[in-house]
Amino acid sequence: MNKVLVSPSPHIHADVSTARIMRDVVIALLPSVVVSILYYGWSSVMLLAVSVITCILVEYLITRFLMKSQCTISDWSAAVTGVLLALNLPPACPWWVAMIGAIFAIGVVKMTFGGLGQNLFNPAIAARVFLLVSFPVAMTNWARPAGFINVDATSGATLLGTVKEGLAKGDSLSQIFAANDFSYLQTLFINIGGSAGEISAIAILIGFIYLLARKVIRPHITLSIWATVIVFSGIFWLVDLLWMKDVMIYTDPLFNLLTGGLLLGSVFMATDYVTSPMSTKGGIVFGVGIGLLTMLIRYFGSYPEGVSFAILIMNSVVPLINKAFKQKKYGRA
Amino acid sequence: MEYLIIIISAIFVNNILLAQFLGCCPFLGVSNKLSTAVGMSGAVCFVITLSTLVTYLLQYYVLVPLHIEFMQTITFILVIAALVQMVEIILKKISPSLYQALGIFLPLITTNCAVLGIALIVVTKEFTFGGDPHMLNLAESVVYAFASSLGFGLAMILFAGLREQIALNKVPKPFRGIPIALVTASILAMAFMGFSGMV
Amino acid sequence: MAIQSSLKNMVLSLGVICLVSSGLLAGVYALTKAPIEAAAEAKTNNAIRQVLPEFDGAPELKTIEADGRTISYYAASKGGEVIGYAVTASASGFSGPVSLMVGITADGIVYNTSVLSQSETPGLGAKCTEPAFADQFKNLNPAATKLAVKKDGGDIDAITASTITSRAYVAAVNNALAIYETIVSGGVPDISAGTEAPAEDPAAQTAEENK
Amino acid sequence: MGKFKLITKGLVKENPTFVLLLGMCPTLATTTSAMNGMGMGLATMFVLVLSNMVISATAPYIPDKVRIPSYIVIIAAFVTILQFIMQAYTPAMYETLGLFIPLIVVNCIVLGRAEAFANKNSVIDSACDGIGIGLGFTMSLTILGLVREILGSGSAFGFKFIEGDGIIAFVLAPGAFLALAYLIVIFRKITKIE
Amino acid sequence: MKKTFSIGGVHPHDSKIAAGSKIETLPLPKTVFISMNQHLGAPAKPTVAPGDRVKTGQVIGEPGGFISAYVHSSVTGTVKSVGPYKDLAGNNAVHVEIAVEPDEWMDGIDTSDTLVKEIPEDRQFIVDRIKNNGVVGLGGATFPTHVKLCPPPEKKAECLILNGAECEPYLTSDYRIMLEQSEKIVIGAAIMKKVLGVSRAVIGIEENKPEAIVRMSAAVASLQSSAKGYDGIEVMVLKKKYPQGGEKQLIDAVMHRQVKSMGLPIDVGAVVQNVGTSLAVYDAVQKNMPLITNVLTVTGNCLPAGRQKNYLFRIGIPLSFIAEYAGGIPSEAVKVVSGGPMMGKAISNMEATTLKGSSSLLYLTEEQTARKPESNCIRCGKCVEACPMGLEPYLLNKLARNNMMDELEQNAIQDCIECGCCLYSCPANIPLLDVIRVAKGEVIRAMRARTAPKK
Amino acid sequence: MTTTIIWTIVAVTLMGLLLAVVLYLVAKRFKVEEDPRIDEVEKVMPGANCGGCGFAGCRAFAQSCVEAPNLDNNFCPVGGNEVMKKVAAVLGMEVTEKAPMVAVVRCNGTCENRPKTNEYGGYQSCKVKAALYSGDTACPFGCLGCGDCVAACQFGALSMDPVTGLPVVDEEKCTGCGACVKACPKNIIELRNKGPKGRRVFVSCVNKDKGAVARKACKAACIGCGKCEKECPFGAITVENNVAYIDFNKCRLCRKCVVVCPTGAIHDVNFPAPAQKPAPKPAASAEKPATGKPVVEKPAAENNEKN
Amino acid sequence: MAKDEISHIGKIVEITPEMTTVEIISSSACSACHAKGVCGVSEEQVKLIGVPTDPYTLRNVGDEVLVVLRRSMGLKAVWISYVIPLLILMILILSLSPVIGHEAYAGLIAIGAVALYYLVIYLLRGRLSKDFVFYIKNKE
Ligand SMILES: Cc1cc2nc3c(=O)[nH]c(=O)nc-3n(C[C@H](O)[C@H](O)[C@H](O)COP(=O)(O)O)c2cc1C
Ligand SMILES: Cc1cc2nc3c(=O)[nH]c(=O)nc-3n(C[C@H](O)[C@H](O)[C@H](O)COP(=O)(O)O)c2cc1C
Ligand SMILES: Cc1cc2nc3c(=O)[nH]c(=O)nc-3n(C[C@H](O)[C@H](O)[C@H](O)COP(=O)(O)O)c2cc1C
Ligand SMILES: Cc1cc2nc3c(=O)[nH]c(=O)nc-3n(C[C@H](O)[C@H](O)[C@H](O)CO)c2cc1C
Ligand code: SF4
Ligand code: SF4
Ligand code: SF4
Ligand code: SF4
Ligand code: FES
Repeated sequence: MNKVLVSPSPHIHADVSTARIMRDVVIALLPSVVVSILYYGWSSVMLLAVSVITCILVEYLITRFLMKSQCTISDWSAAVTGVLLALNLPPACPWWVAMIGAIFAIGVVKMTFGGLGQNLFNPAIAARVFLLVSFPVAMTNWARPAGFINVDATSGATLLGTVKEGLAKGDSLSQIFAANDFSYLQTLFINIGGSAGEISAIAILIGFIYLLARKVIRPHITLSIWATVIVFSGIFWLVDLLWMKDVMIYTDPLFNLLTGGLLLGSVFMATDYVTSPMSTKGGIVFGVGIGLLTMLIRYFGSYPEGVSFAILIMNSVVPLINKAFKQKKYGRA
Repeated sequence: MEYLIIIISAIFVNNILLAQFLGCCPFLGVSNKLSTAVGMSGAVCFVITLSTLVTYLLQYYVLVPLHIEFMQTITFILVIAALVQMVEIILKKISPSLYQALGIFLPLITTNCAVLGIALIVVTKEFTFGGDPHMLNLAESVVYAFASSLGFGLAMILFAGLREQIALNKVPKPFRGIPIALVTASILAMAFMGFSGMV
Repeated sequence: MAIQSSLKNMVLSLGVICLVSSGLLAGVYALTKAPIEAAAEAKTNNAIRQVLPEFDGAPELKTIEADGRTISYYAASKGGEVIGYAVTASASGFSGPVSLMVGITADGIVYNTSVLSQSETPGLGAKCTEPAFADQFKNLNPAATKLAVKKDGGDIDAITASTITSRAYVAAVNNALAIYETIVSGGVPDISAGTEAPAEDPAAQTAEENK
Repeated sequence: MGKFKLITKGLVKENPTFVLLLGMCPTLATTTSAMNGMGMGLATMFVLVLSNMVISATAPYIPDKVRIPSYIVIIAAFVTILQFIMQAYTPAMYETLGLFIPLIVVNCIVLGRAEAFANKNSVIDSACDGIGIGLGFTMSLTILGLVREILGSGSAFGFKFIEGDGIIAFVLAPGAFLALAYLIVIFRKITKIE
Repeated sequence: MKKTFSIGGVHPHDSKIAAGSKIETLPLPKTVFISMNQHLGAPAKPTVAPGDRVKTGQVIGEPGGFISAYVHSSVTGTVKSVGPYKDLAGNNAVHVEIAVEPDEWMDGIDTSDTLVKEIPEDRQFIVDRIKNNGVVGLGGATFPTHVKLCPPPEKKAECLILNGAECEPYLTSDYRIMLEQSEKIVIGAAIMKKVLGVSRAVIGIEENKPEAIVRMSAAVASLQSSAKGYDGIEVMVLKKKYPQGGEKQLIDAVMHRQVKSMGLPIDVGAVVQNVGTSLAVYDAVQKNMPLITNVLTVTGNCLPAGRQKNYLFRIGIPLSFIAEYAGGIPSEAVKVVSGGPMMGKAISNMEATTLKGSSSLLYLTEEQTARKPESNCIRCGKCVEACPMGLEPYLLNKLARNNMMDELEQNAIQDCIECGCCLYSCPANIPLLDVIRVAKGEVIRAMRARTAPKK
Repeated sequence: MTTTIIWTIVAVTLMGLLLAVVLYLVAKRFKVEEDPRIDEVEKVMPGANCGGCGFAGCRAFAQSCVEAPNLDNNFCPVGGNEVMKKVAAVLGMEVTEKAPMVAVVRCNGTCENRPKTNEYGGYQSCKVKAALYSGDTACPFGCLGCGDCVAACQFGALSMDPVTGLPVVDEEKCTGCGACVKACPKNIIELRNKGPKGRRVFVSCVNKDKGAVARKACKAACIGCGKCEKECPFGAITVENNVAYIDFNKCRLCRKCVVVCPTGAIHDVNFPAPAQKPAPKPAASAEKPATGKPVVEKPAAENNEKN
Repeated sequence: MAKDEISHIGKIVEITPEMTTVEIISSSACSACHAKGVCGVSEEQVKLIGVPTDPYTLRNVGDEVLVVLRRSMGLKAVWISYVIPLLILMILILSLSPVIGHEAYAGLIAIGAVALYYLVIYLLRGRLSKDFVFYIKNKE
């Protein structure tokens, strides 16, 4: 016995670590990353690189020179933020927008609160919203850069945007869909028009399954978001379908589920540990809140896409949810 | 329907705190504890709504007929101050124990930008709720005041929750206290922009 | 503090303070009343001068009945001849009314527009005051130009990311034109036509949606 | 305390915005540009100096119980006078600052100074104090406005130095909170005042 | 459906590598040190002085209070000293030092091997025997057993639960006695059942000990068929999940009842006893044998297979002697733990002696046991999911570090059973339990002070 | 115009009068009077709100000063006599000067004197460590070295010496508030009279083990041999439980005990180094507090330079 | 301190066999603010609270104690004194203004109704005071 170690119990530890969890999230994001690079080519590579490198660099510089604390970049969380931010940007957006977003995400939203685990808002989402508010033009420019494989998708605009625009013009859904030859198959595999990470529902779902299998996340938040979106849009859609068949203005549930950032947001962003509630019940409330707000913003707001705002708003309710919905305690009513 | 628009607009879209910056002092000062924030919100709602009602009447039935609209500022602030004090006296008179309970629970309510601000907005600003720009009538004014104060309460309560959580975290030293509260408010304001265009 | 807080003292001192300050106020009011009115008038006149070609003297404030409402406008004349009308008109923008002064020459050309008040978002809708956008309405012939933003099939370039404001601006100009029509026709103007829309007028639908 | 010191302490040591954190509403609301910030600052200073002087002169004759209401009346009177003057001579600024001019009445800086300083000090000292604090407030609002204008619109005091827009968020509400937060931190770092 | 408790829990690898080793009897050293502080509650008061000669089984310490127990000499010999001696945590405690001579048993102790199945009728006689023979709980807390068996009259016991969960990894002593002494354990259970006047006794065993389940079931069956007083005893198979053996969890698993906060098992009609305690009860009642031996596992991944041992030891043998006898401490080991890896105590002083409750010498390597540097809580909720009491360890940790006593109490820190599940599962390596344990102590102290009768 | 002016005056005055009446009623209902002197006293307080005085904070202390008939029972350890004089001046009362106190670390188990026997791997907190076991050395009484005391000190007067592993008190900064005393689970820190010119003599050990055991654990331990007790001409030293204690009220700083102690457990601080020409040396203590270090170990040269 | 209590520091000013009177200082919203020392507006009011005397504890005039109230009672107090009148106000105005021709009357009636409401709870004050029972705890 060369040295004697003494510490309080327990003396063993499960094989888990923050870095491993975060690495798993990055792995789960890989399918979406690959698809986005395939479809959007170098511009997507560029966004990813700028975003990830800036995130890591900012975290490094802040921990090193401003906080003078232990450097935390090795825990991979900055990388997760970087990848998610890049996947949330329009593929044609200029690199400096990604850079400002990354600086905001890490520098403002994460580090000012004390770094990993201390932030109240999801850094990638907050940064995306910040960019959306700050650079409305760049952030809604859905032009389609050339990718490594070519898909013939005619329009660059997002489906949700197209629908909203069309409705504003007074067209009905059927006209809009006809004009844009929309198909569900398309959204499942290649949802061209939209953020880099939203292209393929399948890629996101693969990541979801991976995260579940690795027990990184539990499904309750994601599923409750989906359920809420389906129920909410289902009601509007059915009412529309039954009574206003000709001038339908509410899109169907599947459309709402598959388009826009809903899948990406519900799988990767709403599930962020740091900014979601602790208990299962709380998580479900959180998910329902996100689903509702998303649909409200989509239907009635001026932004075509509501997931980011919904998540950010619900982030601010998390402390209250954590207070109201606690884990069931042993031996207490 | 029009009231609904006013309510949504005042609570979410044009939140008095997060979009119009009225009542920042209590927002930053009293929002440390959740329970106080909740109580405070209830009380502030009443004060704001009542003040707006009274100043509305004052504006349209005293100042305007007398052609002294320019006395708005001074008369409003006096009336509001008197009103707040009067409510306290009345409560005290009504039931000392009730009054005592409030005293333990709440800080005193003093007038602040929010109270005077809403009273002034109502009589000076044109709104477009439900169509053409117009001045609000009494019912609309009261609903607007009530909804604004609800928005104030909502922001206070959310913020109190967030701050209770911040209090447990290791915020870097220079940011402790007000700066981190402001950063939080900033992101909260950004989140609320998601409601924009809803009315 | 030297003075005791008795009822008499309190009432007295506060009374005196009120008396004095209200007196002072009334005085200053009397003094500034004229300049304030002048400033307000100057503002209107400036706006009118900006939106109409050169004219003589002060523009004439006129009113016209429409829909039971009274609408006021300014008629400017040069050499005794009416050369144009300045009409105020507004429409709902993104965060409140966008209110314009629209100058229309006697021959029905929109000479120029000027924003009287707006509360649109700085950096977005607030850009409607900038020449890049507003100059599209200089010397505009409503007969030759389709008064609607491009998105709605018109000829006006919207401010980037601020279609709502742009629509409001266009709608306000259309309103002004409608008023002008009534003025020249002497009949009852169809104000609602501006806002409530012949169905093909897309600008109107925005206004509708905003309700 | 020397008059000079009375004036300068408001700039740094007792800076109403960065150190005392008073009058947050106008600070946040009116600083969309440097000019607006400065306008608000000067307007507040006007009321502050005059009310400080009047209050210090009348303080001995005001019973304690009506102290605050008396101050409110005095301050409100000056605010209304300010409104008249601005309406008459700077109508554009008056419109921009809008609601926040009458709200000077409830600005804690004005009332706070009346309570904490003017009612115990001589007229001259109170005037100096008002000038000092007012300058401090004006300075901070101008700086805040400048920062937001530069970042948000790419211009300074109205002079545009980049094409197009800046980071629009800084002209909007979130930017106001954010810029103030960071300025406070920077101010704390530079002056080492807690 | 195998039963288990309803909230939380974790699944560490069970590592029962010493399970196959038969219990061997450990020889005696030259000197033993018998602690007067071997049980929960007041330490015993020594009744011998240096120079006294004592026999095996002779009382050398008497209870120092209501919750306290007798201590007996585990050897025959001469008392060399009575005074402070360092325990395994390096703190001073009163020990009696005895120079060992060949065994000479006290009169009245039955040292034979015959199995006595008949249960004495007189309950007071049983309780006295248990008390006089210094029986304490061997499940970890060493709570004096006679106190537990005499609940206040207003509280009615309904079910005796024998705790054979042994949910801690590595430990195999309970397992071995269940294999080798199954009848005695069942008889012990029947005795306690009798004392408590309950009709039901459940022996809870985790599914990872199939042989023990078989043997214990067989023992129950054979005793039920061959003697009286064994009705209502059953073996219950439990799912493997830590901390199944925690009494609150076991009660939940077996009876589907939950002990309320700060309550005792008896409040829900349960009495939980470890299987080793049951064995000690058998010895004390049927053989008048004081509690001077226990079984201890010497184990650890760094020990070669042949050196994994289960020893029957006499209380008071220095740990270093056992380690030496068992082949020395392996060089890879950096930590020696007395007890399991989840709840055991790290030993800083190998010269300390074995106690009634000693259950293992567990050698852990640096890789297995060294704490990794703490990082920020990522609020992953793994600790919340793991906590068998439904607490929020991450929150308790933060509150404790901010000294927020009221909030700690509101968040039920006093309910923590110190099982270590939270720290075990935290990916950020936050020393949750370290912090919680101390804060819990303070909160409970404050609560006691509050409820203490007013002067 | 005139009517407007008249109405202005009438309206505002009426409203003002209304307010005056309301306020009068308010004033009658709620008697506000907090003694204004409380504010004044609070102003001279250090404002640390440390609670060292035994009150909830500076204001509570100020309040109690104002209400108390005299200041005998109120003392602000942080501000010391200076502040108490100011308080007295505000209130027109007398103060009895209190001897200033300073925190003293009574353990000299440096890494050198007290070899480590194991390595502690848990949460770095003396409280947690003390609850677990005796510590990572053979001495179960000595400093655990996790610095709970350092964290407790609001005034930055304590720091861990990385070489010795023991906390060091900066006499200049220490206010004698006692927060560290409460924080230390081993009761190692004691508040002692600062002494004339900061000179004091104390036993830097709390080990209650028998001499041999103690000695084995730590070279600098007090072994309870009693030599100092016999040597002290003033009866200031008592040996109990194998450890000596010097009563600072009786100690006359003769330093005889220091010389006889076989382990060097008795420390004298701020004395001129032995065999040096007597000279006051206040600067030395400011630069490098001698507490916790036997004076004999102090490099004499350094002291000279400071002189 | 258990979960649902709120407490406030106060000082005993009077003790009779039935009633212990405690003085608490209630400060305005502003005074929770950081700049309290500089800004004088942060009003403080002394409020007196009567608490039934506990015969078993010895307390003296001048003791600092905690006055404790059940938290739900605090919220209830807010509810009774502010929220209910607020609702009355809102409902009346909304329902009356379309009915009554002149909106000013609707406004005045609403204010009158609030006054009436206060009168009613004034009449019920006996019942109320039973609800709001305080007790005293030692500080710390
Ligand atoms: C904070 C914020 C402020 C906005 N301000 C305006 C505005 O002033 N004018 C406007 O037309 N739209 C405004 N918008 C709406 C969006 O920019 C919206 O996307 C746009 O009106 C429609 O997009 P488009 O113009 O590209 O069609 C604002 C949105 C937000 C979130
Ligand atoms: C003060 C005290 C009184 C106890 N009284 C009883 C009792 O009356 N009945 C009982 O069954 N257990 C009693 N216990 C024992 C506990 O319930 C528990 O069994 C013991 O602490 C060991 O539990 P553990 O090994 O799970 O830690 C008592 C424990 C303590 C600390
Ligand atoms: C987390 C935890 C785990 C435990 N695991 C076991 C166990 O595996 N086996 C056991 O007999 N006792 C275990 N105990 C102790 C029991 O709670 C309980 O004290 C014991 O079974 C009572 O019996 P005794 O008085 O005979 O010791 C554990 C206690 C705790 C708190
Ligand atoms: C399941 C999971 C989801 C995450 N989602 C996000 C995310 O949406 N945005 C982000 O910035 N970081 C995300 N992270 C990384 C990390 O939690 C985040 O950076 C913290 O919020 C920083 O404190 C995620 C991590 C995990 C484990
Ligand atoms: S040690 Fe306590 S807090 Fe941690 S999991 Fe176990 S019971 Fe829960
Ligand atoms: S397991 Fe660790 S990181 Fe996860 S919530 Fe608990 S304390 Fe935080
Ligand atoms: S060293 Fe101790 S006594 Fe001295 S100031 Fe610090 S905490 Fe107070
Ligand atoms: S003196 Fe006490 S508190 Fe300070 S480090 Fe040593 S043991 Fe810890
Ligand atoms: S400035 Fe204080 S509330 Fe607005």
